Amino acid sequence: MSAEPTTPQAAIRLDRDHALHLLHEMVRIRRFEAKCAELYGAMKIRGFMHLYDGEEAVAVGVMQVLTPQDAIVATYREHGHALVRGISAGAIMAEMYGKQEGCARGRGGSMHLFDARTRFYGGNAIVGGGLPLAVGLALADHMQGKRQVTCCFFGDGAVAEGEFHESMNLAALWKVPVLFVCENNLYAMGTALQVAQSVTDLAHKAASYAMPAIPVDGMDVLAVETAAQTAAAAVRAGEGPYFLECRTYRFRAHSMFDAELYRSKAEVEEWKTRDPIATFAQRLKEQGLLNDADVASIEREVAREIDEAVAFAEAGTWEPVEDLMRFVYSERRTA
Amino acid sequence: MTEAQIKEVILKVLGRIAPEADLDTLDPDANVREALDIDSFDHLNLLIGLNEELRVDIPEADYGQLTTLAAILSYLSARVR
Amino acid sequence: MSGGTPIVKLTYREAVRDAIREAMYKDARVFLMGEDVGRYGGCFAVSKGLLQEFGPARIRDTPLSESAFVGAGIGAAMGGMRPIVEIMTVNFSLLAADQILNNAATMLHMSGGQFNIPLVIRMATGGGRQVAAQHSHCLEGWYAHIPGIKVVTPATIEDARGMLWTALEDPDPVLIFENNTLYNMEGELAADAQPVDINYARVRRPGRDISIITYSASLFKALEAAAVLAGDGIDAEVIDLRTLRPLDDKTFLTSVAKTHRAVIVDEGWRSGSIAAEISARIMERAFYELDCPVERICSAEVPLPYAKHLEQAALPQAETIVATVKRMVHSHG
Amino acid sequence: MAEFRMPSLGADMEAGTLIEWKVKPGDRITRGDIIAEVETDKGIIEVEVFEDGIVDQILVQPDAKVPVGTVLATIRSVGAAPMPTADRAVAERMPVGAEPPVQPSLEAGGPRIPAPTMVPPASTTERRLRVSPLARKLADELGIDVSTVQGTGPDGAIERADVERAAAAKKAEERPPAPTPTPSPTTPEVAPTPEVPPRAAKAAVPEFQVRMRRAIAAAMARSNREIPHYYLETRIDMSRALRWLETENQKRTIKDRLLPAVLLVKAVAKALGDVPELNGYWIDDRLQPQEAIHIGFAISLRQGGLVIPAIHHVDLKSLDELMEVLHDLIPRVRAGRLRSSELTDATITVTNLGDLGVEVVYGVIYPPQVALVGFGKIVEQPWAEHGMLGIRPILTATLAADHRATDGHRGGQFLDSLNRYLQEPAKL
Repeated sequence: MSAEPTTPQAAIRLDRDHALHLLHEMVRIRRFEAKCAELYGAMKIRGFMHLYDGEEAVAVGVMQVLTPQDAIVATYREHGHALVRGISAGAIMAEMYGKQEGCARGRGGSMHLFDARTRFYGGNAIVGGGLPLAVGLALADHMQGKRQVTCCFFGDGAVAEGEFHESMNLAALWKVPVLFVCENNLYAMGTALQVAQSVTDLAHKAASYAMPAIPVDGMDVLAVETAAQTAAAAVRAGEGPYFLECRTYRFRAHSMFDAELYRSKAEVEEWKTRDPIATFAQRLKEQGLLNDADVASIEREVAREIDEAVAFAEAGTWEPVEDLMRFVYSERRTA
Repeated sequence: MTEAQIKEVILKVLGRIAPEADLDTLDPDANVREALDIDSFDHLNLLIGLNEELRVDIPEADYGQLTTLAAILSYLSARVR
Repeated sequence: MSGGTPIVKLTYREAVRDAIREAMYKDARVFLMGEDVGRYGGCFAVSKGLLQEFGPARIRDTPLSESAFVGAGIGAAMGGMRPIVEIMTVNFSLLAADQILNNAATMLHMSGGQFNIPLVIRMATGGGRQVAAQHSHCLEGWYAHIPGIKVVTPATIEDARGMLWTALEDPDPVLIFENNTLYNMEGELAADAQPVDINYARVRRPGRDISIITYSASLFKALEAAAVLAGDGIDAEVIDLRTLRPLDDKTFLTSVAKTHRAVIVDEGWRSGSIAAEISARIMERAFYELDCPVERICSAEVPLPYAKHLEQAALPQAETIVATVKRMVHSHG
Repeated sequence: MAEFRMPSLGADMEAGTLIEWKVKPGDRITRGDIIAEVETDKGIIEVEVFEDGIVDQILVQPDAKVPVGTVLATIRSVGAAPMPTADRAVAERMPVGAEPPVQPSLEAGGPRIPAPTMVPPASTTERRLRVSPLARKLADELGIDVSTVQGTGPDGAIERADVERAAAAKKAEERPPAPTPTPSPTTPEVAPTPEVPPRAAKAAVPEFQVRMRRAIAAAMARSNREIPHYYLETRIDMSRALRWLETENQKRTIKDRLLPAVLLVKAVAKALGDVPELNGYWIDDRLQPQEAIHIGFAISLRQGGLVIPAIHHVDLKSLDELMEVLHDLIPRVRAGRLRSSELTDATITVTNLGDLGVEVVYGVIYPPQVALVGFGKIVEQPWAEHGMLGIRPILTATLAADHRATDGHRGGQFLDSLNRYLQEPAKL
């Protein structure tokens, strides 16, 4: 197993439409979250909020290879995943506002976005806690003979949890169709990987459970998409779980209330030179697939979508307090 | 039979059951059982007495209608030939 | 039992096994997973023979990974299956506490009603077998603290046989606690015994002088005590709670309104217990029916010791119940 | 003109200290630029701006701690003229967010709540009464002053039984003194007394009533003195019995209709067959069960007081025969024409106070009998059966029994039995 991230270039033939689509999706996430940060400061959004700036290539790259029947289990840093998966920006924004028009009726908030229509199973805010769920969802598909993939996103912090190791073992042992996507952004909140892990090559850990485990350049959307395509095909073919370690970096603080005492500005600046959006846009321009008018058009469209999302959330309504006790137990009485 | 005659029969039967009661002052809209302190047995005897005097059959289901003097009177007036 | 129905004699263990087997036949989505449920036949031999009958896809031995296989049960339930997850003992369930509390109990609510978890988790509970402080916990009451899950405690053969199917049909996670001292208990049951509700308490012995409120294995200690008390002219009513969440308080409040005295027998520890909850509800809602203070007979607040005499001294016993009730019903009755 | 405010960077952040400005008035800024540093409880955080424009005025200087929402600087759009300082109202420096900026902190000096004036403590020499909630409720209902009740519970606590004893004693005292008790006591008293005020202006209480009250007084005082009562009660679902009665009465003429009372009396007789210890006398320090079941049936008199004639051999009579007996007996009781055997033969007493709306009857035993069965009014109540809740006509039956003769267990069996018979009215 190589410790160096692979950047397979051959697999994807980049056409202009797909290239613009990937760029558009990454810009959507970046701008949407910038708006979230603003609205957080303005106290429209409360609670904990974690932003994905810098990591957009991972969600966008992986989501390209999933079908509507596949399932997604994500973490509390999941705005990007939810957006790309197809939950409307308005429903996500309304959720963060706590409005009942939100994708979890305002019961979840930023960390708990859910959507049955797109099989989006959260929004899981216990680090490592989503992995067993993904194994179970995949087990259900496996037992029912469905050729579906459960795609589970988690960070490098989860790798230190027992649930990570239990889930790797169980998934590999039972050969269930899970695509594990580790978003290694080098910090578990404020604890650097080398401070927390005896072995910092995370793909090695997964490989020890006898599953294919590949490190990927998580700042390169094409590299991610290519690797995900190979991985998803293997999973779908019934070969059991697959592990992608996407090496990436978050440009913003862990959460809104983070003074970033644990990393240097120089390090952040260094990584920013590898910004997945800027570098991808640059590459496309060099290849003649993108011009300034395309960029302006993308920005315009994204701005309109975000304005509409904010307006939708603003116009949303508060669930009546009389409904407080709903959804503790199911309202229909049979399973 | 006139209503006055029927009323007289009712008072006569009541008088047998509750001889100590002052029926002249009985409020026609007062609950008879409460006003005269008559129990379920007395009440049954009242109905038996009325049945015997007036030949009106009173099904048990109608007992609930016969609470006041006025109600008894109107019930019976509607049924006495 | 109605006349004509054949009666079978069986143990609590066999009743649970029959219930699992019936569920497996009735619903292809049902499967059992847990540690040693297959080849070993179950730590308490509950699932003995089921691997041969249903095969390894539906009787799944798991590694010792409570969090992973409980979480996988939650995921599988969301994915359309009806898993029965067996956790060897309640102590080990603490290794899966994250999945039970943070996921199973919360998912429906967090998702605004979109994802319910039709999952059944069975586990053995309770002391009395000299297995000391890490295998004797009685934490049903502690789980009953958590909204979003249901906690059922079958004591009788009928409930052991009949509660599982009802639990599987429930759209939400149900935890079934089987007291390990009950597995060998023998009893009679109609051969065609039907599923039973998991919502209501039952009066197991009507009485007039005092309400003994209990659940699970302590039920039999309470009934034994009631028989002794009857000899002394004290007529005790014994209530089997059956389900600790949602708690059927109507049944015990009605009983207390009749007897005017209540004692709660609970194998859990006293502080912050289900016994405390019951006592509080009686105080809140039947205060003016009480003719003496509510009392509680719980396990001593000590990690359960190994030595038999010490362990027995720590657990609620019939003699303690008799003595307590006599003290409470001292002057009349 | 846009405003740059102290942002809220966490739910628990109420205020921040401005540490440093990265910009000065006149600087061109773009959205996303870091323009200030703010110190919070978690450390120094760089604060970005969400506007494009030019810094117009700096309103908060470094080292100032301000609440979340406070305007820190104003930003004008490119091309707009700077705003003269004088125009700016001081009030604008205060947070003007759409939502309340922060919870006022306690240190900020909220209204001081004066210490409450203490109520002078009650005399500590007077010991607080220990009364069970049930006993206190019962005492209220029976008009008993709990401070006069002798408690027999732990540490002298007053319990239900203590209140009941006190209530019985009070009843006995309230009666006129009886210089010479009538040798043949007529009637036990049953709480509560149906004392009916005279309706017409009657000259004096008739002599027979005076005698009756004295007899009641003597019997009840003796009962209370000698008999250690215990009380049991049970709620009986009367739906089957009443349904049967209704069907039965539909077939009958008014004269032949049955009253619920005869079902009750008959069921008592049947239940006594199962628990014969309750049918008899306590004489010479021992229980003397009686073979014949003669039930004393309490009939209250409108003038006050009551008479309890015996219905002989209830167990051997049909419901129709019992109805006939009542038709014969009640007018004679009211007229004061009873046979002596009817006044002395009863082996147990039944009192049915349901006509008065009383729900539960705690009776006082008529010595030397050893038991009294009380029936209250049949009222509709919620009733759970087979896990279902329904509304049923419920009768509360009580047993007052002599603890020297029997104990609660036998008493319980009797009430159980009684209930069972009332569930099968056709067999009565």
